[in-house]
Amino acid sequence: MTVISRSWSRLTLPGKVIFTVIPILIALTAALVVVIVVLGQPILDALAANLPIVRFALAATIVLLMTIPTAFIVGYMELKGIAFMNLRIGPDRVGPYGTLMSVFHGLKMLMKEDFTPSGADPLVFTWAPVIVYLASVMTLLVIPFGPGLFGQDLNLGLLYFFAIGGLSVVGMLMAGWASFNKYSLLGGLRAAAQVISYEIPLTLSVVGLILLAGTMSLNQIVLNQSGWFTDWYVFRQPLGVVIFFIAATAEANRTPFDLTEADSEIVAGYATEYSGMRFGFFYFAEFVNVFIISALTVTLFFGGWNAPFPWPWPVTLSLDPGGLGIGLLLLVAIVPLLLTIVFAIPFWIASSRIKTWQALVAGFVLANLFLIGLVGAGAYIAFDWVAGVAWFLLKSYVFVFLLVWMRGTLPRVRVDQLMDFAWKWLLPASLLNLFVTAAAIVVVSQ
Amino acid sequence: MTTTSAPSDDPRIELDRDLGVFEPVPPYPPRTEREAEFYTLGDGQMFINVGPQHPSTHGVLRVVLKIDGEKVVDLDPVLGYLHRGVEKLCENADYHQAICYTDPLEYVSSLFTEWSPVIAFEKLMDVQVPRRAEYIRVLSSELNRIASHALFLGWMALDLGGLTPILWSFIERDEIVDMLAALTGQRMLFNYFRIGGVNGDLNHEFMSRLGDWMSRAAEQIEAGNGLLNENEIFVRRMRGLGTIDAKTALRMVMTGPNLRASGVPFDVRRAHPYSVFPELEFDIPTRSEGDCLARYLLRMDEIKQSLRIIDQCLHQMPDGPVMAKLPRLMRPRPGRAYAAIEGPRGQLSTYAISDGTDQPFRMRIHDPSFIHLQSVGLMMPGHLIADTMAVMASLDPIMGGVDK
Amino acid sequence: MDRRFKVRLEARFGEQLTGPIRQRHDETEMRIGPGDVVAILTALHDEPELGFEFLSDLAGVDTGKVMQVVYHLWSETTTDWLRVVADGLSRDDPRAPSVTFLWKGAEWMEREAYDMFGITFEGNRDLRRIYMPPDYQSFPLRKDFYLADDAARSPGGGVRPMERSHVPSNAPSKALVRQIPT
Amino acid sequence: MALTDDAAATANVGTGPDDATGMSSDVSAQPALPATRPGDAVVSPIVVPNTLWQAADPEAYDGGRPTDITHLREFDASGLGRRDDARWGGALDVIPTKADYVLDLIRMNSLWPLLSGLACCAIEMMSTATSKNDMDRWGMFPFRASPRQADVLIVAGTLTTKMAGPLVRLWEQMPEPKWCVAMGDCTCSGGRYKRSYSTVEGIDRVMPVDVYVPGCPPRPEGLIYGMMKLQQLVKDRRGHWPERAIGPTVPQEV
Repeated sequence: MTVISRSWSRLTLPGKVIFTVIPILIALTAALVVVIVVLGQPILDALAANLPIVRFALAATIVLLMTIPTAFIVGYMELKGIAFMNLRIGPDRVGPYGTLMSVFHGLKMLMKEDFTPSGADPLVFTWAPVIVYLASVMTLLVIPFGPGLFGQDLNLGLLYFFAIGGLSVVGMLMAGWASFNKYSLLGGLRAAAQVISYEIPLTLSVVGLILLAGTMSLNQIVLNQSGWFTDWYVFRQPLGVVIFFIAATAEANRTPFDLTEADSEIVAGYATEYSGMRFGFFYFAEFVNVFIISALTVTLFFGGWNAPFPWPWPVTLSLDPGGLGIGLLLLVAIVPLLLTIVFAIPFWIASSRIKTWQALVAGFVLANLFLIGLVGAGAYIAFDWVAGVAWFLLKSYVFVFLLVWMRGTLPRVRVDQLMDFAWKWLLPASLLNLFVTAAAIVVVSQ
Repeated sequence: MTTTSAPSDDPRIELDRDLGVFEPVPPYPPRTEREAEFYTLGDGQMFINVGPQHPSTHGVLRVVLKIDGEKVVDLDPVLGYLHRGVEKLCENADYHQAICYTDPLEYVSSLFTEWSPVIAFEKLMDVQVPRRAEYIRVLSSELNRIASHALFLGWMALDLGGLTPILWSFIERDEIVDMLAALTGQRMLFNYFRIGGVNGDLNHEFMSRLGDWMSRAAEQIEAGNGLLNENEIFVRRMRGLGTIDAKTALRMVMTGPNLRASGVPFDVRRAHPYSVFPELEFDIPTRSEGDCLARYLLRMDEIKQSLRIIDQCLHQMPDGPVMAKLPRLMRPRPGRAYAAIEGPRGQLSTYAISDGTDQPFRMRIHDPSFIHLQSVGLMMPGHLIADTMAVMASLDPIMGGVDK
Repeated sequence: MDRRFKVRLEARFGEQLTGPIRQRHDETEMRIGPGDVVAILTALHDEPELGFEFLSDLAGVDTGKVMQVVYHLWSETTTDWLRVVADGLSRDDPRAPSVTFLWKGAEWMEREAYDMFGITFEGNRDLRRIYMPPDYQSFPLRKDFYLADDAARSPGGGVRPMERSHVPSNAPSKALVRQIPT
Repeated sequence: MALTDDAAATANVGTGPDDATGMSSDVSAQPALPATRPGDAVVSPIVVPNTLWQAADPEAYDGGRPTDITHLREFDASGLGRRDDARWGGALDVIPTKADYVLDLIRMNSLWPLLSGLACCAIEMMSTATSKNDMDRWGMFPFRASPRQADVLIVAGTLTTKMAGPLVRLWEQMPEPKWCVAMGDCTCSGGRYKRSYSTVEGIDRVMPVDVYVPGCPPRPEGLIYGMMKLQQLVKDRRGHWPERAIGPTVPQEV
């Protein structure tokens, strides 16, 4: 007993946490196993009965989890891309080529002291980052990542997107008001003015596209653009793309429209008083926003998950592993060895200075690469959702890089210039775009 | 003077007074009419305290803004957060040490802050400086001027939200500063100018670095400007901002680029020549607009002129000693001397009084940053908060020089 | 130095000068009483044949007996710096007229002189301490203000630094002070 | 050049009744100035006490302890350097110590400095972050403008008595865990302004310092070396932040 108490007293804080959490987890797992074993069938029936709910819950969970690696990847792209534009090296000590840098930043913020300044409104102060983050995450639900891969195919998906995306300004305003700090207040008010005034050109710029597509379901819009890349809406809505991208950049508070966290003017904007993970929410939400506006641009104008050209020679791969029977076992057991040896032989006979084990290691690596490539190609051909996701992510990260490029290059606009640009240029341009599209549709239909 | 709750404008005491938020109103009744006028709020107005630790104030300047929404109604700079008592220290050190104390004023262009006291002391002692030393002074100080202007470019862009230009201009600055370190032995606070000459002659490393850099300096600087000069956002933000006309500039006793940007061709190198500048040929670029863009472009023109001067120095450099014969312990006979030079920010001058001992009796250092900073209050009202930073950056103050 | 300029100055301000006009190197110095500052500087600034439109420096000086305010002016009409010394301000209550009506930029220089020497400039509408905090009591650049460690903490109490390097640092300071001929 | 060559200028200097440089009313002869005699200064030095700002902690600003105590002696007396948090027997020790170690690894690899420069050294601090010697490689780059999000306070430049209050306030606004790096001679010991009437002789009189980087100013490589020392410190201290007192808390072996 005394041993345990002494050990407990000597545990550090993380140690205490871990030692309290682990037994609870074990107990919960055991209980879960028991439950499943005892009444597994009824649960399965219940789940099968209402599949859409299960599907939605699953999708929501996956999307929520998916935002974290997305934020890390975008953050790393930003660190490294801006570093290269500054003729710097950028992070290269943490992980291979500094790939773990943004992860460490995030985890570090998780571990920092998180406090509420005296005079702040604790409730609002605490919930503001959550709202900002959720507003970003929930918009991901309607974005189709691949054929059949979407949280929910609302037939008002686009409207839902703008409505939820507009929620983030509420969070910023709450943060600015609750921080009890003048810089934060200014930042929140700027955010409100900016986001609300850019909502209008943002929404108007896609109305023409809605007229063309005849639907507001993002999945349907993507399906309309299938085929060759000439079918993408970017070629029918060139003006709309420009307006949409600019307005979306302003929506996400990215340079040159990052007035809400302008370092050199209002210290960190609405996030001035935030520390620890509550600031981390803002920090991630920005990166998630970058990915989201890229993804939406791709979805609306650049064919979503469609390949730019249909696969020229259609291959149908019918995988029936069960047909091989015992042969499958032999295949799994033998093929790796065989491949390893096959790839090792050239090294082995190439030079006598290469020892056998070295040749075998090289062969093993090459064999694995070969297998991975094989499986990937097979998956690309066999399952169209793999191809879709691949194309979708590729296009999206191209636009993410575009945003990083803008951040590295452009200075910041002033508040009045921001407003002038929204109301004097973007709004008329989007209206013009709308009228021209409508007229064209009328002319063509007659 | 008791240590308990002495009234002061120290933010921490303000902090304790009311929870959390910092109201920059001083806790004592106003002492001057200007203070009384400033610290009374109209309706819809509020104070916002910028600094003393703010990313955009170059150093530890504190500016109290009286704003109406985003619009700046009035502002009141509060100085002294970097006041190091240089003049008093100079009066308590002998003449060589005094030069060392003046180094960290204007720490991005230290050679100039050394130069004016050195000339003043040489006047006190009637020292004849070798011509080679004068040429070396001009050469190294013009290099320093280019480094200072390069930093100005970067800060200008940084305060407007551009990330990249400052890093590019720091590349220039590092090259120049490294070659100066090869010459003087220090990277920033080169204590290089001595009474009667310079500390050391040109060495090979410096010359090779200089030649290497001169061969590609022009297009490097052009590349740096290219980021901003054609940038629509940058130009739109700078044009017509913080305009000040020639007469007002003279009333505000502004000097240097900020005065020349208003159209007054006053340059100490020509108006009151010192050193070997009469023998060198260079233009004095002036602009008539007097706004931030003019100040920015004018400094870019000055960089070209400095390159011209460096080129001439390298060609006309005479041989000979770089240091006059002087006693180690200097006791100039009583007298007064005044020396002014043209720094990167304007006229830097020193007024030295000798009482016959080996320490200056009084040493007054006049710094242009200090003068220019007070004209922000003249330019700002009516502009936005974001413009405050742009205007301050365009005046290019160095807090070390402002606070001495 | 510009001899003719000296003659011009004597012809123009002859009766107001409190001392001879001195010239050295490229400087011309005239001494006036604090009462004449406004008249003389206005004349120097406005009259076209003088035309000193540029105030180069404004400095306060504490000579140990009296206070001075020293103006340095520049003009195209001469090749010299003109130094106008407003002399004879009492050290107990130094008062001088402000020149902010001519050069508004002199405001902060006067504030600095007030902060460092306690010279009160009548007419300056913002005469606050500029460097030291508002509750600071003494005026650092006065001659009776010693640096905190002057002579008190340093081994060779108050010895000029140059001589200090020649004496053993472990010598008692009293003996040192006696060695110095006063 | 500024010095005129003509002989007439220097001929009548300092001679004759109308002495061109006579300091008759400007600077009196030496005996007439008792105030400026150094000998009197020994008798009655005027020491200006600092009443400009107050410490949240009465112990701070030399409130509690004599100033001449050396930091390491005080540090040994506190016993912080000798406590062993690292290894202890038993089977359970693996998880906590390793978890702690991992947390410290993460902390030491993502140190965000506060964008705070006081004086000359700030330029070198910026130069450390820029292209030539790139602090971003160790994850120290994103200079946070708000102290709430910063990990390291790099005090770069002379600390004056007027600035000390705001600086301490910045330090208190930073969330734990936080570290302080004193960059430059002025922040380590007062440097060339030690004698001045308005400077603080070393910032360890007002706030705890983890790493001292001497130099006037230190080269960027010096600052990078100091930051690496700080990383080593973070890794070795095993995260016992609250025990820090005024004065440096650097273990001797670091």
